[in-house]
Amino acid sequence: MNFLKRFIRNRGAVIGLVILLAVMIFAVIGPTLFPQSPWRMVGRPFTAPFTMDRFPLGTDMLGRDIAAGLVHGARVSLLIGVISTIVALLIGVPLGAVAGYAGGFFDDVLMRFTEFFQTIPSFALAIVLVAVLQPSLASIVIAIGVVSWPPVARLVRGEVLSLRSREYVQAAVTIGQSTPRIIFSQVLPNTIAPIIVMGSLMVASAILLESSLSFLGLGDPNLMSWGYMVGAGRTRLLDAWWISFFPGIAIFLTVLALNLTGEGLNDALNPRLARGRK
Amino acid sequence: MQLWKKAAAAVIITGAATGTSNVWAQAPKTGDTVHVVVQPEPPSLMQGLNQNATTNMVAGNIYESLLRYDEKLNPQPSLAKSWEISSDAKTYTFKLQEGVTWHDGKPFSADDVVFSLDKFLREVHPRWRPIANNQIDKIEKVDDLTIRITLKQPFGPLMLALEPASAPIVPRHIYEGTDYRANPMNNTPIGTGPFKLKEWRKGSYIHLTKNENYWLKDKPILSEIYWHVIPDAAARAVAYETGKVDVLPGGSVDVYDVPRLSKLPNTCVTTKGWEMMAPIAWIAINHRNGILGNKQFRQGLMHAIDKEFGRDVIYGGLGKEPTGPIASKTKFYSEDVKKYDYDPAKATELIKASGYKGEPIKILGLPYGETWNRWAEAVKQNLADAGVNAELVNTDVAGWTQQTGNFDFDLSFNFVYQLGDPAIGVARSYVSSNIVKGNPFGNVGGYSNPEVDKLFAEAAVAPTEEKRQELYTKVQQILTDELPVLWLLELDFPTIYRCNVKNLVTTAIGLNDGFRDAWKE
Amino acid sequence: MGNPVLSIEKLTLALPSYADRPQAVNDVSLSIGAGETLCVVGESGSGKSMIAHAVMGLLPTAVKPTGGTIRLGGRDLLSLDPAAMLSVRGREIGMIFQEPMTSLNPVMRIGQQISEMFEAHHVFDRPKRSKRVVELLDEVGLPDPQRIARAYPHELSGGQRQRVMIAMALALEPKLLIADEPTTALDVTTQAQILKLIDRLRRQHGTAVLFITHDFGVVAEIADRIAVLQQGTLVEEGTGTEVLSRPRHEYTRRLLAAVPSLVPPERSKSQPKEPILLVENLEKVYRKRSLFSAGREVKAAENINFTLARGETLGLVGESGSGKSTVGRCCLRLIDPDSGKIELGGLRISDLSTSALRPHRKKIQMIFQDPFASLNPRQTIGRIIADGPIANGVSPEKAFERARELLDLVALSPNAIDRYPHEFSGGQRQRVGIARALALEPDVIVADEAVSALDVSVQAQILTLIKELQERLGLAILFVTHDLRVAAQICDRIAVMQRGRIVECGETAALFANPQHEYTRQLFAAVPGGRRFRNR
Amino acid sequence: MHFVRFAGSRLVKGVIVLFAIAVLNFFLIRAAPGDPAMVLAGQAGEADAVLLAQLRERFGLDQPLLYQLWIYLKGYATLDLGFSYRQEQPVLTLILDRLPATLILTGAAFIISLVLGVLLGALAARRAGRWSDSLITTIALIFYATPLFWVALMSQIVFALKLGWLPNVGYETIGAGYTGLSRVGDVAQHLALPAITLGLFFTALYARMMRASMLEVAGADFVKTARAKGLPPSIITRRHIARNAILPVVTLAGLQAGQLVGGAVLTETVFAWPGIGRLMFDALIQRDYSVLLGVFFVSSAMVVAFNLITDIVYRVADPRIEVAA
Repeated sequence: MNFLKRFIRNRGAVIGLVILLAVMIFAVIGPTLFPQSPWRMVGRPFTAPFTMDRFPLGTDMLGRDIAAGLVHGARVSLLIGVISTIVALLIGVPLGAVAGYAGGFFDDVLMRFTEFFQTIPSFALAIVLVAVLQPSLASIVIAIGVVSWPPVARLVRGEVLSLRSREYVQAAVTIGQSTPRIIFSQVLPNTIAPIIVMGSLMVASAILLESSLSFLGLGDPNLMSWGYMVGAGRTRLLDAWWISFFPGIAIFLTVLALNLTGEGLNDALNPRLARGRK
Repeated sequence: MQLWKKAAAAVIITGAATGTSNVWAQAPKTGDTVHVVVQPEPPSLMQGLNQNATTNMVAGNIYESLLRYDEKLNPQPSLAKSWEISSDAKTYTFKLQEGVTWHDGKPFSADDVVFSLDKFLREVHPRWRPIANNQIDKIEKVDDLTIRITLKQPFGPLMLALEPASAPIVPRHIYEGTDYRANPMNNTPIGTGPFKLKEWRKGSYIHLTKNENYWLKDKPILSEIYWHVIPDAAARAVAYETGKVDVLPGGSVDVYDVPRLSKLPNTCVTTKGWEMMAPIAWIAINHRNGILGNKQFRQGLMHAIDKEFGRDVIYGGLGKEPTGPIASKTKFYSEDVKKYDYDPAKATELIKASGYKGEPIKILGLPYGETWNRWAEAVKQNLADAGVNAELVNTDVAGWTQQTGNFDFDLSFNFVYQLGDPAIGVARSYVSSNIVKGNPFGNVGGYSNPEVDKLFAEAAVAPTEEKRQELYTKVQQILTDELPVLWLLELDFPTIYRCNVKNLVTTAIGLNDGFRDAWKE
Repeated sequence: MGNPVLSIEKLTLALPSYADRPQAVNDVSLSIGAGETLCVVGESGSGKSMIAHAVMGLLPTAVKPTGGTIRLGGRDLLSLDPAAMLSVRGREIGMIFQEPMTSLNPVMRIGQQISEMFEAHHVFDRPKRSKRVVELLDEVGLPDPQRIARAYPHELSGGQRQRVMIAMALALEPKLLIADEPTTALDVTTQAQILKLIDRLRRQHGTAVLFITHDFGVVAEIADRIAVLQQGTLVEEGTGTEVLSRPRHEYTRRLLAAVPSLVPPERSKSQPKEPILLVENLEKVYRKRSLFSAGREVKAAENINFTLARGETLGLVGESGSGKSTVGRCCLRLIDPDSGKIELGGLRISDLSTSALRPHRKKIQMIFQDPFASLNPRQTIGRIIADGPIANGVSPEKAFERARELLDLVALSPNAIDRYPHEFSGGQRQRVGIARALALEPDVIVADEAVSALDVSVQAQILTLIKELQERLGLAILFVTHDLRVAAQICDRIAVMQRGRIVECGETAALFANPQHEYTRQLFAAVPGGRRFRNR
Repeated sequence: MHFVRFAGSRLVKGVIVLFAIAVLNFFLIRAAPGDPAMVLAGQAGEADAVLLAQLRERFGLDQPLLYQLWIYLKGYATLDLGFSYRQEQPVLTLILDRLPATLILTGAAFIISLVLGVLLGALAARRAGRWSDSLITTIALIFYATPLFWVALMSQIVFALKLGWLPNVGYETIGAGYTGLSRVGDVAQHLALPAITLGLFFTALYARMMRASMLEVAGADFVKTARAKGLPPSIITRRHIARNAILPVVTLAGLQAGQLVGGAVLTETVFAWPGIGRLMFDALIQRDYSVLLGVFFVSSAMVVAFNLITDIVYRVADPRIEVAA
């Protein structure tokens, strides 16, 4: 209730959410709108946008429909963004939770491990990982996940560390709850807000990272992602700007929307503001 | 017959033909600087040890071989001033230029040539080694300015094998008795060529300056060449447009950019200079993998691929549709072969009839830039339209080399140089003796036909051109029927340059030895 | 009384629309003369701080003055423009705040921060300023003022910081000093010193003091006149003696009645019962581990011995850092002691492994200090109470059934079972906390400052509840508190702790009547309003 | 004394982390398919078994993997980063050749973004809620959400190609032979586009962070104290709010600065900037293991170094740390 009200009061967040929902709707119904494979060469190459009804956004250098690419790409880009974020969360959350809750030696070891991953330049590591595993959906998702988890682990550790000494957690200890149970029922639910906020921002950066990898030629060649479209069209910027312009805008809007939504969530979920006392 | 006389005459003719207006209208102006793009950055400039395309392009101006070639592939004098071939076609005698010195001032002599051909290259050069070991009986010094090569049997292509990339002459006084690959002088190459290495800022540029003591007194005319390393293709095009560089060698910009760039003022485009290489793009087929060993299936694939689309849309209309294994520019080409037009219906039918059950076929693209990516995508779509369950595999150069060289692919894009003579550049991709793991330019698909092996072997050493033509025609007919690979395009690599750079492309290997005669208006 | 320094007339401060009431302060009139101390007293949310901030022109943007005047030496501060207000702040009015730990800029030296006062109002040149800073620091009784001037805030204790704040507030000898709960965050002995300091400076400089507090003890120490606020409305105003001895308003009377007396009530001498909790030679040292340095050591518990019998309440009393909480938590094994023995109902729980201990945890439970932090905001209170029994093998239906009974027991509606903590007031939450502790039917309860975060009227209710429950259920309670008044009222015996040691332990009445240890005497002497409230 | 001990402990930690990274990198990179000898031979358009064997022996690839690891670690212990047989030069030389360019680029980008970001963020925070705040936050958000390579391409087209104001690629005008000041000017011109491109994202990041941090600090008790002193708002903002608000930005900036060194691959590629990011990418493509490992090591070392510097800066900026540490 309160949360929704606070969220709606943030105009940017609402705009972000609307864009995001639109992208998601496209991603879901896309294949129904454009049942053909976006890779099919359906028209004359280099049809400019807004000139042919059949290809509202024009065609690319092989005569593929850009509108179809965009809609199918929404699905791929979101998928990569979300799955790699989930991968990062799956690594970062348990690691951070254990480090924060166990403290002492475990904390030391796990945090050294995290530091270690933060010390390797992350973009370089992602490039090498994709190259090592050969570019494919799985390797891209893994690479993005592997380079994005350390901040999650740190965030969760910090939250857990502060929650661990919170009185209700101590109360759970005194009533004899087991440690895993305490972590799952007392600690983690209270870290969800910052994790959700961070997650939404991570989806955004994952989409950017995927597009950067695609740009360097390290994308999955069988997936029509926005990053692929920008990368493929970049050599034709001067004579066929639309090929990479539209997917570029799509990336931009989605990342923007995710950021706005994330910020809105942050404002709405932030317990300090939420308490509203004083 | 003294061949060199004929060759000398050819020089005059070609000189007159190509230089009609320029050469005589204005006197060449000396002392200019030319900026050229080089991509990728060569790993080394020691041409004897490294034959990367860009090593050859830069080092071709530092090192020289015995011969140069005009665009008809006729041999021209270089370090060899003249030559004589015995009537049994087994003894070749080369007279060397006088007054040639190495860049470090040491005199050049027949000892250097013998050392290079007999020791150095035989040990390190993968293209010279089989020739030296299989065809040559001995290489000897006759006097300080004469050497003699004696063959085991007649070997017509020898004259083409003496090009700079295959047989560069290296200084004996630097390499004899050393571990060639560990020689510290590899970083400061010493050649006899018209230009010397001044500075190499890795990742940035290579700076060559005029060799003041070059054996041709009025050459070179240019005083400096800068080779710019610009890794991004689009940025290379912009660098040309903004005047940062004067010459874009073939392949250095995406073919898409060629039409736009060629329309710029003061811009000339030529596709000459690739007669020696005459690359053919094709898709290698791994005959070991199930249905791919089926001829009918392969013929179906060939009908499925829209080769015209490939040339006109993907390759910017440059080049020519090949009819078979030998490029139309190369000797012994024959048009009398089976042809495959783009016919999806027929393709579907053939593929169905071959017993194909929808097993996934993996296509390994060539990681050489956007053009090749698009091509792989288009072919994948062509195949999909003919009912083939095709899937693209993306990899980098290293991955591609490894997967192709180790036969770990279904279909793999590639382009291969013809190197002037089918015996050198064509046979290697089809004969069963060259099914060797590790070499992506060998017979990677594992195609094996004893008759083809025999025909190639005979054609290489056949005594007369007529006999060779006959054998090669036969081989082309067999191969176009059996389709060991799917030929896509005879590639043209347009060189884009400012029109005020004159005499840039004068030989069959273009820029690789082109700057000796070039000058700037 | 001549012309008042400050006179507030019919001041009304409006709250934003989403607040729980329309006005923070409604139609309040007050005045303070030179050299006079006016205490504004009220419980949390009464609007007392708002008045102070309104005078200073530091109201939150959401709160708007909608009526009345605030006159300082004849000028209406509410109608001054922002620039003119700048020269009033600091120069004519000085202010000290509640939290000495956060009220100073952590990255600036003390001297600089005080010097800013002169800088802001263009007083003195540079060398004169630093000289004056040292004098000021000396005046507020800080040792080695030269060094303090160069120090950063974190290098000072809370009391020292509050002295710095006072030095700063009085640097330009303002006519009016506003003190907003300046001693609430301090230990009782420090509080006494600070109150004395403020009083001395007031007398020396003839400053008018507007003193905001919730603590009637403090009021009794310092007030010339008292204003009592309830829900933003002034309910009573008068001289200190008048209001404290003869309160007219019902609310004031209720507040005063809720202040616990320092005189322990008569207790029926019951025969000694068997001890349920036994602590022997308990030791706990906190070490900061570090790879390269030896690290600091803090002895939080040193040779602690005591027993607690069934039905008995033992008070663990001391100032912050005395180790009382550490001892309390060691008994629950929330902290593992370094050595020593803890026996709970004959079971040596100090030696059990964490997993072996878990089934026995239900015998000893805890009531926590902070009613906001001690309940998981994402669980219903039913769930919070039932979690314990469920963790100990009771079926969920039974556990929830029991939770209803417990809510009834702590005087909350059983229907509240499905609501979340944020829907309750502080006092109600503390009742939930008590219900949670009782759900496991423990033998011993450790109450760690269980009432110190509560307003005085609520505090009284909770204390009564705890006492009732103890009698009904025969609980043994280890009552950890810094508040001697509370201890006097609820504890059978008291152990006084100082720097990790128990310095004195005895029957409450005996201890209060005749404290043995020097430290205990100091503590008693420092209790604010001690004299006035002793007899009630 | 405290300080020396602190720096010492961090240094030892750093060395341990670097050692671990070196080992991990080794196995990670060796896991990549592709064989440097084949790549080298393959690019030549010709390879036979003899050449491959020769190259492998040269590269030391015929030795057992663990022995190679041992040689590699032994070298690193003495700061010998190995030898690139592909480029015929010691790895350290190659890296040191490229490092200055990268440091100039990332240093410029870092300074631009930090200064600009902090200023803009502070400005936005001071005007929170007004149109200038909205403008700054919107622009920051736009740069935050735009892919870096996109900005790089666009800026090349607009500023180099269409307007012709700045050179599009390279580090300096090749062959111009500038010296002294004119050379500095020339490099600066070339630096402008890549540095701004690389800096934009971080400018946005710092601006957003500074703004949030300022707003948070503005609510702190000591700011109320400062206001109670009658200090003018400008001094309060500068001396009390900004000085405290910048601390988290400094921490983040320190982390980013280290990452920048290895993270400028895209910018260096698009702008043909001869830095180590590109050296790394080229080495990866060519499976030039020793160079790849060297670049990874050096850029990780940069991160460690920058973290250390950040800690030191932080200790200077925030006197509280000394006691806590």
